[in-house]
Amino acid sequence: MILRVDSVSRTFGQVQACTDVSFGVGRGEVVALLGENGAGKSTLLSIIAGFVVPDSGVVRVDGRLLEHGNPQAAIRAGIGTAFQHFSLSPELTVAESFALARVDVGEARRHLPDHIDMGTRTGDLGVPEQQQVEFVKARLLSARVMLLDEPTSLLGGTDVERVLDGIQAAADAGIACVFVTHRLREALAVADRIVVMRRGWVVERMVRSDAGWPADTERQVLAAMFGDVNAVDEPDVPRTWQSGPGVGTISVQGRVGERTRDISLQIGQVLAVAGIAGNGQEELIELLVGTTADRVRLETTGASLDLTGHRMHEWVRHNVAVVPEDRQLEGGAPAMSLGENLVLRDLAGGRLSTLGAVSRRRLRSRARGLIETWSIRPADPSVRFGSLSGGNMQRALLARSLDPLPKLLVAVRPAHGLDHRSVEMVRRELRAAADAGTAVVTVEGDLDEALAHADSIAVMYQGQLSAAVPVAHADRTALQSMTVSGWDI
Amino acid sequence: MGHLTRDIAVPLLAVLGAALIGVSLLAATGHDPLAVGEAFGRRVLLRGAGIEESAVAMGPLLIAALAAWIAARVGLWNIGIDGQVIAGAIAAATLAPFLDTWPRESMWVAVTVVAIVAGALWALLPALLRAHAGINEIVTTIMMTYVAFSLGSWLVEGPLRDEALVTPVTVAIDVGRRLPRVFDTRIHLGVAAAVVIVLLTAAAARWTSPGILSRLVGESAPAAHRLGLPVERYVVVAFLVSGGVAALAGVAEVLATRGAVQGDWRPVLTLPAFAALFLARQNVLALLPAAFLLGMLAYASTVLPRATDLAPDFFPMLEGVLLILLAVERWQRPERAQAPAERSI
Amino acid sequence: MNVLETLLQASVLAAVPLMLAAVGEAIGQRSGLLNLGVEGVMLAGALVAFIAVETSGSFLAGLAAGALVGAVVGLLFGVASARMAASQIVLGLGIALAGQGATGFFFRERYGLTQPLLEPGMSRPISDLSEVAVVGPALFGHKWFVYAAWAGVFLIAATLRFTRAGLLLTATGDAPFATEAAGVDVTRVRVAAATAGQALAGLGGAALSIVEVGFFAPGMTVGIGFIAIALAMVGRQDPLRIALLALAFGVLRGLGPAIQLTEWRVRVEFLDMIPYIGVLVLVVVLGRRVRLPAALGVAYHREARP
Amino acid sequence: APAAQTEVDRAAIVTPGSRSNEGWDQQGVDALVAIGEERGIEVDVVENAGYDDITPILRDLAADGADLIICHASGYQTVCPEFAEREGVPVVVTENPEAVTEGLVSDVETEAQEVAYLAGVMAALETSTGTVAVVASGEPPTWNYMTAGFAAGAKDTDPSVEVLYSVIGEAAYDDAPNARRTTETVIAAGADVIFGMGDGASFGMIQAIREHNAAVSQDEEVRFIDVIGDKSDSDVADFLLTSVLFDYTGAYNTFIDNLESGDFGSIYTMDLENEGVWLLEPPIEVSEETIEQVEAAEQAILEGEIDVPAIAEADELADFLEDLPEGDA
Ligand SMILES: Nc1ncnc2c1ncn2[C@@H]1O[C@H](COP(=O)(O)OP(=O)(O)OP(=O)(O)O)[C@@H](O)[C@H]1O
Ligand SMILES: Nc1ncnc2c1ncn2[C@@H]1O[C@H](COP(=O)(O)OP(=O)(O)OP(=O)(O)O)[C@@H](O)[C@H]1O
Ligand SMILES: [Mg+2]
Ligand SMILES: [Mg+2]
Repeated sequence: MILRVDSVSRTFGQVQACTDVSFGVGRGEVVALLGENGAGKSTLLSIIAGFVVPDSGVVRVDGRLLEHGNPQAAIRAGIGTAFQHFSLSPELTVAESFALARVDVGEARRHLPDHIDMGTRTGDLGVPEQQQVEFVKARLLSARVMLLDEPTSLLGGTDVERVLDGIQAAADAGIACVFVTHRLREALAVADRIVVMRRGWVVERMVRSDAGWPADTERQVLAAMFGDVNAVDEPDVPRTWQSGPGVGTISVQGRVGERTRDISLQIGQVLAVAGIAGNGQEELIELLVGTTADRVRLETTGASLDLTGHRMHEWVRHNVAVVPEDRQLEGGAPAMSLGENLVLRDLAGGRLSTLGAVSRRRLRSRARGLIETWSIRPADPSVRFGSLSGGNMQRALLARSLDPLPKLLVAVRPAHGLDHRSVEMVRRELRAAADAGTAVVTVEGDLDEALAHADSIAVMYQGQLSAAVPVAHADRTALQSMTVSGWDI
Repeated sequence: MGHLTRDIAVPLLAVLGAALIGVSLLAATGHDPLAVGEAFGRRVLLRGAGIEESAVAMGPLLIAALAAWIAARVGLWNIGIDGQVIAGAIAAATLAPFLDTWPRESMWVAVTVVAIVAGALWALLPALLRAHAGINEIVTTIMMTYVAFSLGSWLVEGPLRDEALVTPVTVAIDVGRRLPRVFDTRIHLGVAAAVVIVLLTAAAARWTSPGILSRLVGESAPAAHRLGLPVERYVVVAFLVSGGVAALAGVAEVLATRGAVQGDWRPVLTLPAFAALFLARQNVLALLPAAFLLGMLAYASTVLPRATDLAPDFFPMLEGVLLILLAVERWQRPERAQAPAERSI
Repeated sequence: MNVLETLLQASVLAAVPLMLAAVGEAIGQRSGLLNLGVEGVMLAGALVAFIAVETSGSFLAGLAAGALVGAVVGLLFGVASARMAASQIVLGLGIALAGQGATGFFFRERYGLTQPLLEPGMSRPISDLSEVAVVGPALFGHKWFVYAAWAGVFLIAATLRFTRAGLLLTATGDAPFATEAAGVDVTRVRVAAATAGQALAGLGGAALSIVEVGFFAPGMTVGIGFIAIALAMVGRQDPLRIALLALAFGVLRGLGPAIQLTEWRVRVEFLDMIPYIGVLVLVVVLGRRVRLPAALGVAYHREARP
Repeated sequence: APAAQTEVDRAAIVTPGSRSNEGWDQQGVDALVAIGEERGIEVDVVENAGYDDITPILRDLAADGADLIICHASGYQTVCPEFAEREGVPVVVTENPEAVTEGLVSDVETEAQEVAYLAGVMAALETSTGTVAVVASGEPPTWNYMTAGFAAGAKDTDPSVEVLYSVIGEAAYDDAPNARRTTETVIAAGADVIFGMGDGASFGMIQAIREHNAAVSQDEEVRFIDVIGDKSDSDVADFLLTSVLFDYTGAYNTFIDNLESGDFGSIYTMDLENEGVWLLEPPIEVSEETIEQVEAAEQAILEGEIDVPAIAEADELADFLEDLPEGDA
């Protein structure tokens, strides 16, 4: 065994990110580390890479103990890591990024696809390109061990092949590889063994026989990941609803990419904007929430509204709600209490206050009401928002955004990082909001998730937004290819 | 340790630590720490005048610290408080002589309002540059202070000068028309007003919706933006309010303490304001005891040098040591941090 | 020498303390550390350098002492902020206050009521060339330290641009997590940057007391330390840009005395304002281009990112 | 009502700057300390009080039993009378004759322009370049009086002499680096006699001259005329032409006498006649003829034949300097 992890545990607050995790990776072996969101995969890799200090347990490379919490020691021991959120300094060029890590720039060049220019600032690269730079860096830093945390999550087609080939080549060169992915097919393609984690525990280990993986491996892995075989059979919430005709539209006019677009959103429907992160979604969100829009028109059977200029701020505060992707940073103030965070949208929209004055008692009872309805835990409005679990944070943001119902809801990857019961809840609530008369837009990186919760899907690619297709007529493969290589207009 | 215990214990420990360092320095340089301590006790703590003058000294410090707090509320560092104080003082001293015939109460109100506007205007450029061009306010506020010093001097030596006097000073307000004193002490209405303003600010921060939302702007501007809050406007308004509040320290100089602006007057309130702010752990109500403590230190630095043959610089040095200890107090094993990343500048 | 020549020469000399302090501050800023205490560090450097020359008679000893005391303060600042995650702003303001107070206190402790002056002594190695009109004195008529300082700044600029050290600093200030992931110890880089940077600030203080004026007086920096912070930011942490800005600042300040010798009647208060307004104008013109390192002022927590 | 007689056994002085600056602050402190020793009076000194409100200091001094407080800065001209009024403690103010109150406030004025005039005479006679310069650390009245007197003396003696005037900065009393640059500039403009008024900043001027003199031949050396404090036994003596010296002992003694006799509340003007201001005998060699001419001018002033202008205000001073006849240099 080159890499040995023995009884490693780490808790964050009450959450057990890793509990008594042990496994080893031999010379030239590829171990796929699988598990649902929050299972503890990244934490485990970070412990090996020296970024997270375990509460107990040891890591050995070539039999030698690795110092905890020392990334330099890990690198000296021959461990190269590709992080889930990358480890690139946006100010440095691609070449400088390699030079910083003391990696041979010429060799790195050979491993990268041709269209990536070594002189570009990594911050100016597209996110998929950054992911490839991250992978090559990890690969060239790995003398003994290579840790890959979802290195293909943003890639498609030949780029995925290049990464998988790279893993294979590294293994052939005797390097011990740990490969974290949510794409089972990729894991089965390159792994010699599979380790499945759930809630911090290793719950399943599988070895490929000479004949390859047994037929029901996939099913077995999913069962281990989710601990509930039934859930695996039908991961989607059954689509019980009918997409009815819209009862009105909201049109937002403004620039998308180079062109001025008029985006029409149906009240009562869920539109998912699919696409790989970094294709202009940020700009689209700014447009949808009115920050950069030229005009917003609202047409319903009863009323019509036409807004331009500074009245748009009003429109946003009173009629638009956003569930952002980064809950900690964009969702609320981590240092303020849960209760305060729950009433922020009310206050911004002029509710709960009389001429600006607010009653703390009213705030508290309002917060308690939301906590109750949405079963947010802990059910205490005075805890720090930042101390909530990801799922509870998301519940709080949804609670705030959907009560009272906005005219327009923009939710960015609303099910991201949630366990499947929470995912269910999110889908249900989006649906309910639409049914109750809200135009819902989700910005979604995961195509399957988009297909699962939307009425229609549009794709974003390199700043352009495609026409929306009803989910009923959507072709998964066609959409997939649109997200990675665009479409002909 | 609970939050409250910690909020009280930490500043006390820091003060104690600074005092210990002070005592060791005194001993090391051949002074008698006991004699200095005795003089401090007798002149500052036990004399009525000591407490009274400490309270007087607290006034401008409290105002300046509040100005720093307001800017910090939306995530900004107002390092230009001194310039805004000058702006307020000059505005007050310009207007007051023209209102000679007004009842004094109306004169106070008019002068205060105009001075607040002047202080806010002095903060306007840094505020706009920060909000709309993303330019760091530390650079601009520092520069604005130097410009205020020069411009103020010119006004006092030139157009505003009291021709009857040889020394450059603006026309003084009669003692009878200054702010009245509280219970025949030297503590004037301005000090009481400063305390009230701090209480009002604390109330506004807790019981008004802009007060609560401004905290969101400071803690997490992207989140505020996502809620449709006009973040830039919050930043600009808070900075203007900060400048306007700072100007009140200048108003006190003109309406209470001296009755005029002296040509060579250079307020040095910015650094002590931040000392108070951090001593109070950025809690607005805690600014009251923090400013009072620093007021005592300021008073001590004026009377103890003579009594103890210490260089007056000894006391600002202690204040600096206190700040350093307060900074280091926030020590935590970085690799185990649970707190969110510190707010960026 | 005529007035213009003197003005230029004096400006070049006056720029040296400011330039050294600002370049030093910029090194720290590049690594992500914002030290608002430069004023205090400069005063400490000025006092200690003065004492060293006054006792030993050696300018070299004075310069070394000034740099050393700056390095010590920088080391403490670096350890406290990078290792112990103390708030940089609070620390910096504390250092500014403590530095001002401590130098006044210790100067009085040591010299009582006297004001000793240093002998003019430092050599002017190439002053033979200063016969050249107009720019001669400004270019050639200086004490050797002025050339050493400029050479140092060029050396630092080259180091930052062409060596790994520069890459480390930029990466650390921009993305500390990424830097650690590349095998670099961010804490060590920051502590080193703070130490080296504040050593330069201390040296700047020394230049002020022993090279430029030849004595120490409490508060003699009259705000140069704060200007240095501004120039480091406006000069985008680039030593050469900062050096030019410092020079421009020196010329603008030197203009005051010269303009007063002309027929123009300009109040001295307005002359005093020129350099500060100059910086403000520059800031407005540069606008968003005054880019600061992304991690400037932010304590780095290893676990917070991945 | 006539003021009560007060036995003075404790007196205090408050100065804005450092008592070691060999200038304004030190001169006041030294005078009171000397009187204290001579008359057996306890003396309290508060230095570096700055220009903030000094009332707390005054109260502390009063609480310790000060019978007289000298507010040694024209910047204290409003605070001190108000304090005296309120607390009944006699004070001495500077340059504020309006404030004089029987039994409570006396005022000390310095007519230093007369002695500065003599310094101007000497400068005009001693310059070999035909250019002399005034370098000031600010434009307070005390400095302005002397600038005008100096310029008048120089011009009356030799109209062809050029008088340069340069201010380091407003309130730049401690800005030594800038003082040094300013001095270098006027030297470059040809001045070889420099009349410097600067308190702490004076040392910057002195260092500029020292360095200049070290680099040039003897006949190109620049000489310095200092003000207020006597630096003739220091390093400066090598090139110190003369000084306009202030001596507060006469004034302070008079005030103490007044207080003890119940006559407090007057104006004391330090001038040539009462030797409150006087010209230092040149520490360096100066020609007989110069000495004679200076003495003649002194006589003329004392007899009222020469009327030295008294100009306090900066703009007036600028007008005055502009109206002087053109120099030749
Ligand atoms: N620095 C941290 N502070 C607090 N909690 C953390 C921290 N890092 C991870 N956690 C928590 O530890 C648990 C495991 O997280 P981890 O990132 O290892 O999951 P993962 O398996 O990589 O999930 P994903 O598939 O979503 O990447 C989660 O509940 C997460 O919220
Ligand atoms: N930054 C933090 N500071 C303090 N406590 C934290 C922090 N992060 C997590 N916790 C604690 O850990 C608990 C679980 O957090 P985590 O996000 O890992 O939960 P989770 O198991 O992923 O839940 P969910 O499924 O709802 O996302 C929280 O309730 C909180 O008490
Ligand atoms: Mg992960
Ligand atoms: Mg979670």
